[in-house]
Amino acid sequence: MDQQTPAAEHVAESSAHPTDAQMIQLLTPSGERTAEGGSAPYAKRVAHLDHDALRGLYEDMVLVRRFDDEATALQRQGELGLFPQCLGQEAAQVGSGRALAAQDYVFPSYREHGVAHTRGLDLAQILLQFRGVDHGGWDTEAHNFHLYTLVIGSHALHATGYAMGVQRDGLVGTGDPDRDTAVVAYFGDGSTSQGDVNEALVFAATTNAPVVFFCQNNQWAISEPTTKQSRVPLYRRGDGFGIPGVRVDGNDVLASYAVMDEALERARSGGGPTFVEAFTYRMGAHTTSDDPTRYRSRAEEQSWRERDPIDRLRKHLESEGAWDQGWAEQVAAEADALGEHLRTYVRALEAPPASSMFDTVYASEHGTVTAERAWHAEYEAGFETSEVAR
Amino acid sequence: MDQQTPAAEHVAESSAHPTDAQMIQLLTPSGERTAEGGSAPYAKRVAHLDHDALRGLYEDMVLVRRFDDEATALQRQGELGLFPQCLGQEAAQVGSGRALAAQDYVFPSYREHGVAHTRGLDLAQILLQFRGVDHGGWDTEAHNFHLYTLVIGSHALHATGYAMGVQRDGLVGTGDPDRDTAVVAYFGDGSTSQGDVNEALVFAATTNAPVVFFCQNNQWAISEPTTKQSRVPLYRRGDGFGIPGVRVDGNDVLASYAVMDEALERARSGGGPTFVEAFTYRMGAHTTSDDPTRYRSRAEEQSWRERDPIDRLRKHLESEGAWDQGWAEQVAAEADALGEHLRTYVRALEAPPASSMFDTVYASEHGTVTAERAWHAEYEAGFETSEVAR
Amino acid sequence: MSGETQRMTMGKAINTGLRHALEGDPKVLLMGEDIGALGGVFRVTDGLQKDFGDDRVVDSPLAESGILGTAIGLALRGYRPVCEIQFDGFIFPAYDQITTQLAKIHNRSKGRLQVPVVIRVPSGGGIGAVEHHSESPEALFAHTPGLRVVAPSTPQDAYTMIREAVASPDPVLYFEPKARYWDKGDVDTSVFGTDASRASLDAAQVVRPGSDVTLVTYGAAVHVSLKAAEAAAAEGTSVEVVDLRAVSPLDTATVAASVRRTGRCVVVHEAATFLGPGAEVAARVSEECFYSLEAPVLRVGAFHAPYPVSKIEHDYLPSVDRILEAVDRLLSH
Amino acid sequence: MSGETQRMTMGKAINTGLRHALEGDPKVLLMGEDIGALGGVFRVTDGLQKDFGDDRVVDSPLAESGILGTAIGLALRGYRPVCEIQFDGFIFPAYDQITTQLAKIHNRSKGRLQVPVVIRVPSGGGIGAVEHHSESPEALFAHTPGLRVVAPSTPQDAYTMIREAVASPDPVLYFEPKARYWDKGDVDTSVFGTDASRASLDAAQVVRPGSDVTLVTYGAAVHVSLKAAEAAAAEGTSVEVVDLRAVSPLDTATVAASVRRTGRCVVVHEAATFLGPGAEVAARVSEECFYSLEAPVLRVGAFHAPYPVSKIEHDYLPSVDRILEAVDRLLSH
Ligand SMILES: Cc1ncc(C[n+]2csc(CCOP(=O)(O)OP(=O)(O)O)c2C)c(N)n1
Ligand SMILES: Cc1ncc(C[n+]2csc(CCOP(=O)(O)OP(=O)(O)O)c2C)c(N)n1
Ligand SMILES: [Mg+2]
Ligand SMILES: [Mg+2]
Repeated sequence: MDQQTPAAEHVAESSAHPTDAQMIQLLTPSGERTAEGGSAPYAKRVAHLDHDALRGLYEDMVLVRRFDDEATALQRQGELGLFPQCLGQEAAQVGSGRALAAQDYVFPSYREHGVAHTRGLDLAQILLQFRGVDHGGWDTEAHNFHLYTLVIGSHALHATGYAMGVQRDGLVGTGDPDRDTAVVAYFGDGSTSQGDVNEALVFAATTNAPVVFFCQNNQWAISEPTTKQSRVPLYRRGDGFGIPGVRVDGNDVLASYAVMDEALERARSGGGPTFVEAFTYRMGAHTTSDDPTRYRSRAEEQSWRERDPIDRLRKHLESEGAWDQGWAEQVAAEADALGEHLRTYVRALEAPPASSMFDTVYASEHGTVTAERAWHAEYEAGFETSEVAR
Repeated sequence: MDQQTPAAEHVAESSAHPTDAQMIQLLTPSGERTAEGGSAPYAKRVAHLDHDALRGLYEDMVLVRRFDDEATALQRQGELGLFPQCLGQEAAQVGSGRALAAQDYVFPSYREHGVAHTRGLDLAQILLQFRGVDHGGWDTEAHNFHLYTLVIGSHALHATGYAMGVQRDGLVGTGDPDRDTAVVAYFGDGSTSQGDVNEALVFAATTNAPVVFFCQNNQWAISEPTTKQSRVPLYRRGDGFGIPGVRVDGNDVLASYAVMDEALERARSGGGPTFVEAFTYRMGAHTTSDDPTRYRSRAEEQSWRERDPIDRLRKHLESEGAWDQGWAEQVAAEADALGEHLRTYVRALEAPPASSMFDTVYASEHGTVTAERAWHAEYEAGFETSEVAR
Repeated sequence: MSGETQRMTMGKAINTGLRHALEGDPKVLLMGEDIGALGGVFRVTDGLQKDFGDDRVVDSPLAESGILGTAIGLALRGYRPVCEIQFDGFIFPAYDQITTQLAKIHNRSKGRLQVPVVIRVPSGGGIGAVEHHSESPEALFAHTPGLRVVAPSTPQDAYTMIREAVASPDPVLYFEPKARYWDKGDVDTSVFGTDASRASLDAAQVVRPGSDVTLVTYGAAVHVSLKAAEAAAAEGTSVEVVDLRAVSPLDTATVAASVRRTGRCVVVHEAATFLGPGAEVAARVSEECFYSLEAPVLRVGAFHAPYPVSKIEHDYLPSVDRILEAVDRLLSH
Repeated sequence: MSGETQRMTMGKAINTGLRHALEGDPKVLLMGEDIGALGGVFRVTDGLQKDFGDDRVVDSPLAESGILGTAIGLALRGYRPVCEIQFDGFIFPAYDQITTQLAKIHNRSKGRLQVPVVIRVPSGGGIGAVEHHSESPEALFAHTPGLRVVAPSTPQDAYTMIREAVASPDPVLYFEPKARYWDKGDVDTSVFGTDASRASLDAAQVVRPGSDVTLVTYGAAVHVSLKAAEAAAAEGTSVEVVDLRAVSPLDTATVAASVRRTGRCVVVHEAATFLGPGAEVAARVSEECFYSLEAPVLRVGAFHAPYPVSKIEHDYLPSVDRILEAVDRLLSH
């Protein structure tokens, strides 16, 4: 009986590295299909993915990685102020993102470039924020993809509230696959410590909101390992709130797809929230400002390079005979084109006019802003006048 | 395997009323000793409680109830601004409180009069706050009993931090029963929704702090039933944080003692935190300002009167032949004396001088306060002068 | 008096405003602790859950950040949540959501998104309550761009302003002077939607004309200011009282126009004086009316001390005596 | 220069101050996100975990309310926690603990309990950062009684003031002007504990004497104010610069003494002008120097808009040009 579980048992399963068998996995690190034990029921959720579809996932991941590379290079060249890579997390993001329906709505943190790609964003738009010319950068409603939220965990509540709105709109459990709607909050392992994330679990559970909490455990919150945030695996966080949890191999694009597919189905059909832990690894630095050599070993990083999610799918495609050199070259060319696009786009981005800072403080006219805008215009005009005068 | 638990199973066990068998129970509602199933291991923790000790617990509860009654009456008479009764929760509070060692430290919410009594407080001191003459009212260090904290949940973090201090002081796991120290945070069912309570679980689990989270589920947070806060029983909240949970019949003083005793022992010996849910009932209104007829039925209230924790122990004492009329009259007299003391004490409490508001804003001199205090003194003196002048 | 005018308490006026807002727009919903069957601890939402259902009048879990955070999500989905915070002192767990999210999402999205959330906060003191139940934290919100901060002082304004707050595309903190919930006044519900009504979230109002001194105030302090004005009148001093209604934006034009006439100004509020709204009023009036001021702008607010125990709260809050003392000081300058 | 004087950056000065505090009192401990092996994102705690152990330099879970709440508990147990908030914009999840608990426990306990917690906040803008990484929220704390709010502007003050903050029996918010972390200056560590040092949390300092105009400023804005003073000098205007050092308490005596001499005053800070610390300064100076002022007190702060995208942040922040414009306006009054 749960209520007499001794402390020891609770702590036994530590939050450190799980074995492959302790996660839902459909592709082994060497690229073979698998569906052992608890993973078995998930196999049917990827059964419809044919070679074309698998190649599509590969292409997605390659493009996202190129985006990461280019953005990092642009930052090094001084074109961006900062950039957070999703390097290593492509399978978790692309797999889960491709399971979404058009009407589903996503609340990302700040590292979900892979999900953004699956939502049809022109990834260049993500860079407006990191160029320092926009706080957001895209039309959220065109993609059902909310802006990046930098205050850790706060968007988990937005997602839950949004899902409560979906419920009120009558778009849960209608049985119509084009109408039933789920909402997803993406966040990291460190974020699970925030009060807001846990309150989101409270609200989601008690309202049975159609929301999926997709936690990418990339094992680091900047310099802090996951053990600083939890002493049990994060997929169990939902337990005490009445929210089912599942741990998936986040470097396995198929398993990430399947687990998300199940969670979304549960949400859309009225089954309520799910907490997904996608176990993965932040292969790069936290952001371009970070220096991981201060807190983790090269050996650790190296060991994860061997579990690279893109390589894994490539090996699988090869072993399936689905690897086609012509197609691969096409993908590479596409990636090159993306790179070119990003460089051109970013370099052309100009600073907005200074006066733009007053433009959208309020949606309705606000006296203080009106007065300050007027003062600022006069002040700026004064410079022009005095320059003319000279 | 936990990670594939379907949603249904998670929700199955609702947060509504558990059966007696689903709680640790050592005294049945009709006052018989029991120790079935999961309760069995707890029996040994109360084995040393002889008739004298049991009568002591009875006396405690009677005094605490008299305190409630008197304070409520004083409020009705306009002597207090407000009063929150602990009516119905005496067993949970006295049982758990009597398990504490002198060196343990308690962070109460605002309803822990029963615990206060076990910490040796003159209960009259609690009324300073409700009389509007003090924000606190007692010497916390003399009783290892912190002030009441009104901002729901915030003291759960104070307790955890305090416990982290105890660890640093080397007072965990020394094996010396007079030195090993535990810390307890008391809070209600509604409080579990606050981010702070959940963050406290994060900090306590990761630091393995010697803290017990003692949640009195009295089934109501003002007008909201526990189902508004959680869809699974609250004793499970710790699960996803790696903190063992246990549900005890909070109307059973022996079980409350035993469960707390175990949790304290775990904490003091280095076993880390425990989450206790004491299932009980708020037999009175939320506070004297509340009107429960607006949100719950008389029938419900009546059914809980039948589980009255004091009656339960009385029945047990009677069936044990440990009920002694002379002693009972002594207890009644003691309660009367307490009542008299409370009335006299409270009525004699005067408003502090207005200038006292400046006295303890800072521990060191602060210019703004110094200036305002001086202004205020002059202002007050002005009135005296002008009155003299007239 | 129009056919839609009724005499009612301020609490009832807000209740009526919420009722009309719920009737007028199916996207409006109320959220908060104990606002359903109980009707809120002040009964401001009395009867609304019964009439509109528990889907539109929602008893939330006991978590203010959760209430505000989910309200933001609902607003992003097209709803218009009106959140009740049970007491002023319990708004702070939601402070992050209000300050970093609610205030900024419109701006962050370059105007593409709106988050029309209203936060109702029974606030202020004088009711003999325990700690955290009597505070006036409006300055802690008014400093943050993106938020509107208002406080009605009459039943009419309470009605008008809650309607306008719900209709506003911007987030609005609506501070309800709880000590005045039981004050009665005429409420004309037909005013909503007129220009005068729309102005209620932006424009101050001269609520008592006078020529010697201007009292600038809002919310609960309007009442005590009017009493002080009356007492001053008895002693021959003509006091003008300006009810700001909004702390953000601050209608400095109306205030300055008054002070230019009177030459003297006292700001009165229940918030602590130090860095309280009166600091901004005093700074602006001192700047804009530099040549009209016969004496410095004075402020009568609470002291730089936590809200004290209730037995001495009236020494902490602005009182008729303290206001008159300030008026006297100005006149003897 | 004493033997204990060394030239170092402001970041290093704080690091040294923390090191000495850790050495001087075994009850001092540091808490925060990434302050251990990483040394904090600004490396202010660099090397301290290595030297003092992970029990005294603690990497906390990612939860600001948790950090402050447990710090309060530790303080109640006799420890002196120094908490690092990673960036200004991330202090708000801890706002409730700071405002309703930390600020009030001493008062709530009638002085029986002390909670000597220091909160270090790298703050202010000008470093080209993304949203939430450039803010100046000090007014949101200074309004709350029970808190001390300070900001050093030089390496010497950074050292002195962090030592005094840790030694203070009261909670102190210590805002570090992150844009100035790399500024170098002489630091005499022997000053700690002297009267001059003790005054650093309370008393403003004239950091540049002048006779025509007084600039009142603190933190990061001291730098730009000194540059403006220099530029003004080149044009023949003598500008006095007063570094407040503390926003709470505000040393109005030093400011008023200066303004009585110069007759003109501009307040400069990175916080938004509306209800910013300058509002209180302007209100007080206008009141206390009523007969000495030749012109109204002006304020140069950020605008009533969320901190903008970094490409235009220099238009948002006070600049030499904006300060000079204000000085010119005063002189032409
Ligand atoms: C409230 C808040 N506190 C601190 C930060 C600074 N910060 C940015 S990212 C980060 C670590 C996040 O870790 P995790 O949630 O695991 O996400 P990851 O970056 O690994 O994807 C921190 C501490 C922040 N953005 N918000
Ligand atoms: C942060 C905060 N929000 C709201 C309140 C108002 N309030 C006081 S008690 C209470 C209900 C508490 O319920 P529970 O935790 O179950 O404790 P109980 O009163 O039943 O003992 C509420 C909402 C508060 N004190 N603090
Ligand atoms: Mg991470
Ligand atoms: Mg309760």
